[in-house]
Amino acid sequence: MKRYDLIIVGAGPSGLSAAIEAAKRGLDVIVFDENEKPGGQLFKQIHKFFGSKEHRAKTRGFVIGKQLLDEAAAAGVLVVLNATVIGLYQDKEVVVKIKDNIRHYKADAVVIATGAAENMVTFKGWTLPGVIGAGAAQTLMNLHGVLPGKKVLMLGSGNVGLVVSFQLLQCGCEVVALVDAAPRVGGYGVHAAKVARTGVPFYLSHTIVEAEGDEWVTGVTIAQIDDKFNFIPGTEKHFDVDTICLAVGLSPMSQLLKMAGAKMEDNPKRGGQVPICDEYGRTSIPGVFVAGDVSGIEEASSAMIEGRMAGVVAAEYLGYIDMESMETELEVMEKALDGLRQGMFAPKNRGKAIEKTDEGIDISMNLLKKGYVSDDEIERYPGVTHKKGVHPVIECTQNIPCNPCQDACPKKCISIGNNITSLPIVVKDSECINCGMCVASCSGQAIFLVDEDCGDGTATVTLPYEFLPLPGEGEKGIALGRDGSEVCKAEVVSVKSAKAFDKTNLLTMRVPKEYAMKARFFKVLK
Amino acid sequence: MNSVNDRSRDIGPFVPAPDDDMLICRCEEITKGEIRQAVHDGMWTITEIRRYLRAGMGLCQGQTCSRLVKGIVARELGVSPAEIEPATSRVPMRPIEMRVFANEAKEDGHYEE
Amino acid sequence: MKSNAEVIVIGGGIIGNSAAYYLVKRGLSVIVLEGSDFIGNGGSSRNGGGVRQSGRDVRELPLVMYGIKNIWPKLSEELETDCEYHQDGNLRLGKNEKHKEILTKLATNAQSCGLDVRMIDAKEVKNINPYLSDEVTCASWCPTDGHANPLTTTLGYYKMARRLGVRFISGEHVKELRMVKGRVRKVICESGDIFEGENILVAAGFDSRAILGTVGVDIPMTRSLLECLVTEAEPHMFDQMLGTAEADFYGHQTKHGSFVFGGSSGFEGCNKDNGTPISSSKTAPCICRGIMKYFPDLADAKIVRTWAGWSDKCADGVAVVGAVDEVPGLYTSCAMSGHGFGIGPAAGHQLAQLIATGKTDVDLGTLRYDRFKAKI
Amino acid sequence: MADRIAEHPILGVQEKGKIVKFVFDGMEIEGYEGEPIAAALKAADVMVHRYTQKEHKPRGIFCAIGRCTDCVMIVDGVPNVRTCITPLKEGMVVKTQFGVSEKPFDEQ
Repeated sequence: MKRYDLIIVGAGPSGLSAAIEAAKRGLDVIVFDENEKPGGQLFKQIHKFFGSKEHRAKTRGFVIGKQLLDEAAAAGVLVVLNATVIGLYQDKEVVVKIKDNIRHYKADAVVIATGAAENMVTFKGWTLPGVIGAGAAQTLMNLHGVLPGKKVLMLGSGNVGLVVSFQLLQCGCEVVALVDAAPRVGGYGVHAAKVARTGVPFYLSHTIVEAEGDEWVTGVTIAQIDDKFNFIPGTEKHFDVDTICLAVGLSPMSQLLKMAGAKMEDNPKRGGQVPICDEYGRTSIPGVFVAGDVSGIEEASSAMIEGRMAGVVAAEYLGYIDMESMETELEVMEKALDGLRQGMFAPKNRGKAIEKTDEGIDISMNLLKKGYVSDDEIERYPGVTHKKGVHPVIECTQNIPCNPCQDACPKKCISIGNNITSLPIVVKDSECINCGMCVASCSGQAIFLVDEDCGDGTATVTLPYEFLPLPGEGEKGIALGRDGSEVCKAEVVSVKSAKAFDKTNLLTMRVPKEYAMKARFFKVLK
Repeated sequence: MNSVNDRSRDIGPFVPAPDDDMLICRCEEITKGEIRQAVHDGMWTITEIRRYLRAGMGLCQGQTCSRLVKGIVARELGVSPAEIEPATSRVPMRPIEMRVFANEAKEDGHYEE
Repeated sequence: MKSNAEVIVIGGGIIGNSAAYYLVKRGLSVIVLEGSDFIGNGGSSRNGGGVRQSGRDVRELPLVMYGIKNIWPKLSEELETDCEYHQDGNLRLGKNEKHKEILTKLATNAQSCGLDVRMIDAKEVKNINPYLSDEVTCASWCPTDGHANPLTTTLGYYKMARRLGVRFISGEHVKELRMVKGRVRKVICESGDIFEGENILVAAGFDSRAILGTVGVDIPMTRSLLECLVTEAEPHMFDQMLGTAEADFYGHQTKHGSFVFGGSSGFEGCNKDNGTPISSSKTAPCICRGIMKYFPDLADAKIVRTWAGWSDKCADGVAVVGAVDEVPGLYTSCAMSGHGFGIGPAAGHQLAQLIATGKTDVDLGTLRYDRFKAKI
Repeated sequence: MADRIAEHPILGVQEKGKIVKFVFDGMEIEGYEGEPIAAALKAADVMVHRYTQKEHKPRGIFCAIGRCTDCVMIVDGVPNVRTCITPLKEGMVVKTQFGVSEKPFDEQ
């Protein structure tokens, strides 16, 4: 039977990362993935990642996917696609379906990096065509270039629901509402804000009563729910939609481990049924390791570090590196992982209602309930300052692990400090040169360049713009507020696209100066 | 003894609910009401529910409904979903044509052949 | 917690559950102890669903024929559960002269017990089942055989027994039986729980050997890992139960439309045990090759699940059912040898009658626990 | 093919295979070679892939990654083909699946 040092199941962020680290240390590594394309969910993630440099922050998911593939190839990793691992048998025998064959492989070590599967929720009509998973929407639009629908209602305000809503808007779909049964937005505030400012209404403490239609979805009714999840009569709202998108969480896809006899546990903090493992992914079966979402739902950035750790641990297990160098390397990786696991959205804070930032500032209640920071709340955050001339306005209001903005500014106008989750501040007396790098580098699209008074009664606002078609210079439109409502007329001053901006166009619009701190999106007149 | 082993524990009578006709297992078209009734008939584990009703035994092998079924069973038994053991994972992880399953490549064969 | 009953049944499979059901119907109090966490988790839920008489050793025939005549036809109604019982005959297939010889001998023996079974040629086989390949040259045909759903049947007995007041405890692994004043009485479990019964029925598959051993009774059996698989639902093709002369392939199409097939790779007797009856990597592909030889049309059908179960294989391949005379109060039904499902309800029924009345409708003498004698 | 994304603000113009013709329930439809059958159907506004065995209810794309098996259809005579992960080929014959059959229920 063909034997490898290391067989990895899953060529997503964690699997590829494990493969790269193991191969670099001399292991003979093969990666199997059931999909036609490698990279797992990375190739569906078109937004810029959070984190810091070591986490590949401000790089878009699909680009990270390509980088990992290149690194894997360079390290001599064999990635086999369309290869479904159908079973993990005793004695680390991996049985794989490849094309029209079944193949048996033996491994001295195995890393299971199979990722997660979407959770589902039931409501009347949930089986109708047109009710789809958020992953399905991503797959259709970002992999296959097909619109998932024209009018879409999104259920779920976690990062997946928010990110996918934005992606739907980017490919031209109308998102009629973002709905969540929870009383608060579950995902990053900045993800919510960039959706809300385009005019998508948020309905928290609401859920779907019924998907309507005989053959497929033609509409949907939502209603408010009380704290016992019962519908409140009279609060029903109807929307005409052709698509209902479900983004209600993920569960680890850990079946292979259960099959292999690994000790499992049901751990709600990790998202469901997971193998019992240590912090480096060692399961109860010697030589079988896990990394990524299969051992606990987190972000792709964490999955990559977990993968690297598993690769290093496997290398030590098979004697390619000694214990000492393993520990040294793990220490560095652990620090990087720890950096990502800080802030309001850290795994340890899951389920907690956080009222104040680390700096002691009240969290915006509007952000949590409606998806945007209201005009009267925004002034209390340290990134929001006022001065003459063009200056950055950083509407970053929650402690999340992310700091590309502080490196982006060539003039060091923005500072986060050593604590990656601190709120960014505008450095006093710093000089903004209106280069726009901060606007383009903010993964949360939360930085604006504002000239509050151009001297002629107008102000200019520069905002990140990732939609097509790009408005032209002089084009007239409507400025929308943070809440997506129309606040005033606006005219495009310029649209800058540069390679360094990585597809984030910088749209500068002119508005009456009283709207300088209100206008945050440019709506093209149809 | 764990909370599901004594099958004579009183879990109260089966009370019909308005959403009993809600489809839970999409593949085998099993409703919430059928699952709840099965619990009252003594099927207290996911394994028994599967064997008795076929919920989670269809083409997708419970990938879509297992979490939902678990929640319903736990609620009916008045225990936490974490106490309900998920069903056994079985080969193959995805449906596979018989002619392919039958077609074992030569043992030393490389995947590129 | 009440831990005394007139009958303690060890084993929550088809035999334990059916015995419990028929006992409680007769008014006896019953506690069933199941070693695993799931009711019906052994061979009862892991077999191919055959309910057949043909192909059996003549010693089992009276009991199984009794069941097919008296129990199976009305079982779904009685258990308020769709047992999916089909009485559409059993084809036991042969491909060569050696097979024909085996089949003919089995058929002749069965005929002597009054069973309607006969040898048929390739043409007649095709008439009955046109999907079979040309490799099949002969078969034995028993029109009163059939198949059922082992999962719902086993759980159906459980459901009804529980409804009538039988106490079921799963996850209760029996460690030891203990005599009290010359009669078996106590059941001591690994958990420390102790149950007492005036009668004790051991129907715990292969584990019965160790349990019976604690009161000095040994039934010579080994165990082997038998495997089955199931396809996705397919359009309806046929209703018969199928088997082969060498008993290396069996199966049927279920009501659901899926095909359930079992088969062997030749390693059944020496598979490793890692604590769960997980399937082996060799067997399912081998079963698939076997199916395709008999049913070329099924090549595109997709396999959705495979599973394995330990069978309790008796030294002479014949079940042990009845009272253990030398230990008053002790009864057993084990060593079913891989064909216990079809005969299970009858075994449970007759044991219940035996425990309650001391008599049986069927003479169980040929299935005694002490029939094993040295060769020379 | 009105429901295609011509140019994406981030992904640009996506590379596709050549245009091929296939038949859906007797109707000729165009799609790109190699893309999932389901994507080609979706782009052509086909929503219903099958009707269920028990309740005869319509189903279509749900997970789009080969897990849920809701999108199965009869492809070139073979039932239960997961269209979301089966690449489109020239001349494929794709049919709505009724239960496990290509025949509508009243003809079964």
